[in-house]
This record gives sequence, structure tokens and C-alpha cells, in this order.
Amino acid sequence: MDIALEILSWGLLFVGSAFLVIGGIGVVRLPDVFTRMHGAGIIDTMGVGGVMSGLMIQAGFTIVTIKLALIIGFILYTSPTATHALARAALHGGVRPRGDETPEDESGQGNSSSKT
Amino acid sequence: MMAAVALAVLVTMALAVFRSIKGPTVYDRILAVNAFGTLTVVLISVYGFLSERPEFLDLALVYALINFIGTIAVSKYVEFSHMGRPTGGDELGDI
Amino acid sequence: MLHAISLGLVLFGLWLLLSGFFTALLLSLGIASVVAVVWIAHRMDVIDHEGHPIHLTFRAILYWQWLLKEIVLANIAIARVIMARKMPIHPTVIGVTATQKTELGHVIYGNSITLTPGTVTIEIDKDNLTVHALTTDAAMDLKTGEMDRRVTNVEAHPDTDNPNPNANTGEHS
Amino acid sequence: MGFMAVIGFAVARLRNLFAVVMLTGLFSLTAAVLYVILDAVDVAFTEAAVGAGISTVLMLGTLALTSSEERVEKSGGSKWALVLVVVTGCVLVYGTLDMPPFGDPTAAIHHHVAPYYLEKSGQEIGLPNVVTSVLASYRGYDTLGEVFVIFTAAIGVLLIIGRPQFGRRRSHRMLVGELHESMRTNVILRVGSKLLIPVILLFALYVQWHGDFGPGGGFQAGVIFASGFILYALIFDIDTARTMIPARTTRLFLVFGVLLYTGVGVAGLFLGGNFLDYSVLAANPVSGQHLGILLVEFGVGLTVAAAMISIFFTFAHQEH
Repeated sequence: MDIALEILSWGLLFVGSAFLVIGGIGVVRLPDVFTRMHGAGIIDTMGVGGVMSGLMIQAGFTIVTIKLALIIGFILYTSPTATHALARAALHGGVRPRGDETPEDESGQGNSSSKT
Repeated sequence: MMAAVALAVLVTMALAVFRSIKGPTVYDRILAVNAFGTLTVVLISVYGFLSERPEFLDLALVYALINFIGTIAVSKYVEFSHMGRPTGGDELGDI
Repeated sequence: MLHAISLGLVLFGLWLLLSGFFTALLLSLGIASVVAVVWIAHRMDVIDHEGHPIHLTFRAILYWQWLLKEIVLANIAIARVIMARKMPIHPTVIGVTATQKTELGHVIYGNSITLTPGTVTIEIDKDNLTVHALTTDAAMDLKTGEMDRRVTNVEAHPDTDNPNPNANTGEHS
Repeated sequence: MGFMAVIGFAVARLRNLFAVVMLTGLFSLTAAVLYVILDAVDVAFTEAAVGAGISTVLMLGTLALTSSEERVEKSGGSKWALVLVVVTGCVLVYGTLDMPPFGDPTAAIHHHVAPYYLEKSGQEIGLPNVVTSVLASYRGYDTLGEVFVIFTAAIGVLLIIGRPQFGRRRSHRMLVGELHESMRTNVILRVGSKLLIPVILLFALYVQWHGDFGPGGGFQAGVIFASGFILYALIFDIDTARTMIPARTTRLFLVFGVLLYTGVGVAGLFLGGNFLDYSVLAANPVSGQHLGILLVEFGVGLTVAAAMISIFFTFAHQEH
């Protein structure tokens, strides 16, 4: 394999793993559920993306590469949808985001409209 | 070197487990389980790559899929039950 | 109908990518599966310009390149925030208005916001998006509306369904 | 393993049943990783699909039917229960002492059937995935039994709580209406799922037909297929999903799957072989085996998918 590709791949793997751990730390350290979502977002984007693309380069052009690409695509596609579903559920479940500066009536509105 | 990547994934998994046990709200747990699922996908991919068996990647794909559906289902359930409870008095009796 | 055919083609491509076996039996099973899935999807009524946005393909690729760069930058910024000893976070909830014309455009915008660490779309109501931002920087970035503009450019005009080729730097307000 | 212990302990300690369900999901994921590392890919596949996905959803359905807090009962029996559990645990550990060490080549299992399966399945059945050969052909009876278990379970669930027309239960109609309302406004989930559902279904069929070559097969495919429908039912509303696949259709498929499996077995009988002997299905025993396995797996897939879908709908109809 090309030495440049090798270096690039290991670099990606390293960066990906680093971001995974940072995201994990974020999930533990950040103060409330909404802020923790940003930590999880790091895992889903940079962490997964880095590690998986590192693996892709390692694999060369085979069916493995294609499947890894599918997995990245799938995670990048589903992650925001799932995060949004969760955020919405939390908002409607009455969790107030910390440091809620602008007065929000979004959740109250959502509840009342659905209660009818 | 691959082992280092796997180790990073495991450490992150441990962090996610910690968060899922600690809570405090159900949403934190859902978030942590979702993250854990994603990490499982990565771990299986790395492992599958190490053992050079591309069929492991199908497994990872299934994980990603199930993880997504599970998260949606759980979020819906939570949202639904919170919103739905107060209105539960409808005894219409049809169906 | 056009969407159904293209969905079928995409699915068959996916089948070939997944399978990697090119025997007659598996290919015919693949075709049968694709037909079955397209039929079910048709019954579910999920095939339309939202469920299968072929009309966006080309500009979506350009947009992805930009989004990828944004994601990387945002990742670095948020990672720095998390690793700082005293996390300089200022969680805020802001409302932004999406200028896209279709719901699909709103969805792309909302998901792009969520995909960029530091901002999460927590509620979407027509063209009003409620966004949770981790830091003031992230909130400011969003407020500039660059992402909004770019998503609007990606979006095809739904009435003509005919992508306008030189709409990559169009001013939109 | 450490994870499993921690999670198991937490499951026992937590009183909030919701949290327990989430942790059970985690437990399944960890177990599946363990299976992968032990090279039992097919098992991991099933664990991923069933343990982490469907069972979580079904448990939530149960929670919706009952209450989400466990009542703490101070009972005097706990000391005896503890003793019992410890004793049982000791007996189990004692039992494992008799088992050969992991990977020991002299272990009994490596001497009787395993080498036979591993060596002969290649020429007798001609499939790369030995697990599928074993499950569907050598152990065809067992798998048939499992299919019947699933069939019976689905029938049982349908009989016990699946008679909405008789129950004076609160109507779900209004709640579903609300759900629909909230979903219609939520474009992100709707558009996201629209694109995804065909892909999921196709992936399920891919798993179904490639069970011969890689991990997968009827069980896993059935579950994935069902999960596609469940996603549809979650995002759009349950009534719409129900009209998409009426109860009659799922029941039909439920029965058809079992009949297909049995039918293949009986066909073998008529063609001069034994029950579930696929070699006689075609001129050439190997392709006969192949055909038989393909059909049988398809039967399994149908039954599993139909069973999962009907169980899910039964639960969903009962919610609140």
C-alpha cells in the first residue's frame, strides 16, 4: 500500500478514536440531556467517521470498503433523526434546557395542542 | 495499533454505560444507549476488519439499523406516554 | 412512477453492493426482492419526492462537501470545549427561520443543524426551527444563516422539478 | 464481560422499570459483542436483532400496559431467595467445571458431530455458512420445532390480549389520532423514515437470501423485516400501518411460513427421502439441499416476520 495512504489511514483512525473518547467524556461531563446530545453528536460524526474512513482506506477497494461506506452513510443519516426524536421527546416530556435564555413556549404549546 | 482503536471504543463504551446507569432522566439513558449502540457498530467493524471477515459488517449494519429503530421507538414511547397519560380518560369503547 | 423506477434501480444497486455474489440465482432473487420492496413501499405510500429525492442528487453532493467541512470544524470546536478544564458552555435555545420552500428542504436544514455538533434541532414547526446550541459561538454561526442559504440552494424548485444548474451562489433572503 | 456484570447488577438494583428496560438493551448489545468475539456470528446477529431491538420495543409495550415503577415489597422471603440463588449459582458454576476449557481440542463436542459437520457439509450441502447447513438441514427437526414455538407464541399472544373487539379497554383511537397529529408536524422523522424503510426491507431480504453464504437467514431476516414495518407503524400511525398489512395477511403468512417448512419436509417424504431430507428435492443431492434450505429459510422468515408484526400490533393496540 502507498505509504501516504497508510499514514492518512492511521491518522484518521487516531483522530477518530480520540474523538470517540472526547465524545464519551462529553456525554459524562456535560450537565444536562440537551448538552449531552452534543457529546453524542461528536461520537456519531467525527468519531465514527474517522474510525470508519480509516478502516476504509486500510481495506483498499473491496466489498469491505463499500459496506463500511454504507455504515457511515447509515449512521450519518440516522443519527440526526434519532437525536431529533430524542430531543423532542425530552422537550415534550418537560425537561427544560439549562440556560434557557429566550422564553420558550414551544413545549407548552406542543403539550396543549396535543391534549385538546 | 488496531487494538488501540478498540481500546478507545471500549473506554467510550464504559463512559456511555456510566451515563446510562447514572441517569438521571430517562432521556439521558436513551442517549447513552444510543451512543453505546453506535459504539458497538464501530467495535464490530473494527473487529470484523481485524479478523478479515466482511460478513461482520452486515452484522454492524443490522446493529445500526436496530439501534436507530430502538431509539425512535423508545423516544416515541416516552413522548407518547407523557403526553398521552392525561388524556387517558377516553372510554369510548370502540375497537 | 418515475420515482418507483429509480427507487428500484437504487435498491438493486444496493443489493449488488451488499451481495457481491453474481450468480443467476441470487441475481434473480435480488430482482424479486427489489420488486417486492418497491411494491410494499408503493403500498406504504413512501415513494415520492420526499421519500426518494432524486431531483436533489447533484447539488446535494456539492452541499455535502461543504457540510463535511463544517462538521469537522464544529467537532474540533466542541471537542475543545469539552476538554477544557472549566467547560465554557453557554447552552441557549434559539429560534431560526428556514427559508426553504419545501418540507424536504426544512428537513435537510434541520438535520444538517443536528449533524453539526454544538447545535441540535429540538423542534421543527413549519419553517420555524428551535435549536439548542451548546456555546454562543455555535449559536452565532447558525445565526449567520450561511447553512440556511446553502440548503436553500440545494433544494430544487418543486413545481418544475428541473434543477437550475447555476444556483450555487444565489442570493436568497 | 465486566460490562455485563455491571449492567446486570444495575438491572437488579434499579427500581425504575423503564431504566431497567434500557439497561437490558445494553446488556443484549454487550452479549452480542461477546458472541461476535466468540465467533458465533449467527447468534450475535439474532441477539442484535431480537435482544436489543424487538424485545426492548415489546417490553416497552408491556410497560405501557402496566406501570413503569416497580413496587418495592418488603418480604421476609428475600433471605431464602438469596440463599436459593447463591446455591443455584454454585451448582451452575460446579457444572461448568466439568466442561472442557474453552477451545480445548479434546473436548467432546469437537469429536462427535462438529468435525463431521465442518468437513462434510461442504460437499454434502455445498454452502459456505456451516451454521445455516446445520440449522436448516442436519438439525432440520430442531429448527422446525423452533418455528412452531414462535408460531405458538404468536398465537398465544393473539389469543390472550389480541381480542380487541371483546375488551372494554380504553380506545386507542384517540391517542393514535394525537400521535398522528404530532407525527405529521414532525417532518424530520417522517421524511427520514420514508427514505429508510425501503432500504430496511431490502436489507432484510438480502439477509434472508444470503443466509447460505454469510451470517443470517430466516430468523434474522424476519426480525429485520418486521422492524421495518414497526418503524412504519411508529412514524405514521398504527391504523395506517394496519390497513397496509391487515391482521388477516399477517396470520396468513404466519401459517404459510410454517406450512412451507413442513411442506418441504413432506415433499421430501413423497419423493422417497425422509422427512426434511432435502437431497431428493432435485436431481442432484447438493442442489436439492440448497433448494430445500432456501425454501425452509424462507418459511422461517415469513413466520418470524408475521409473528413479530402481529405481536407488535397486538401490543400497540393495547397501549393505554
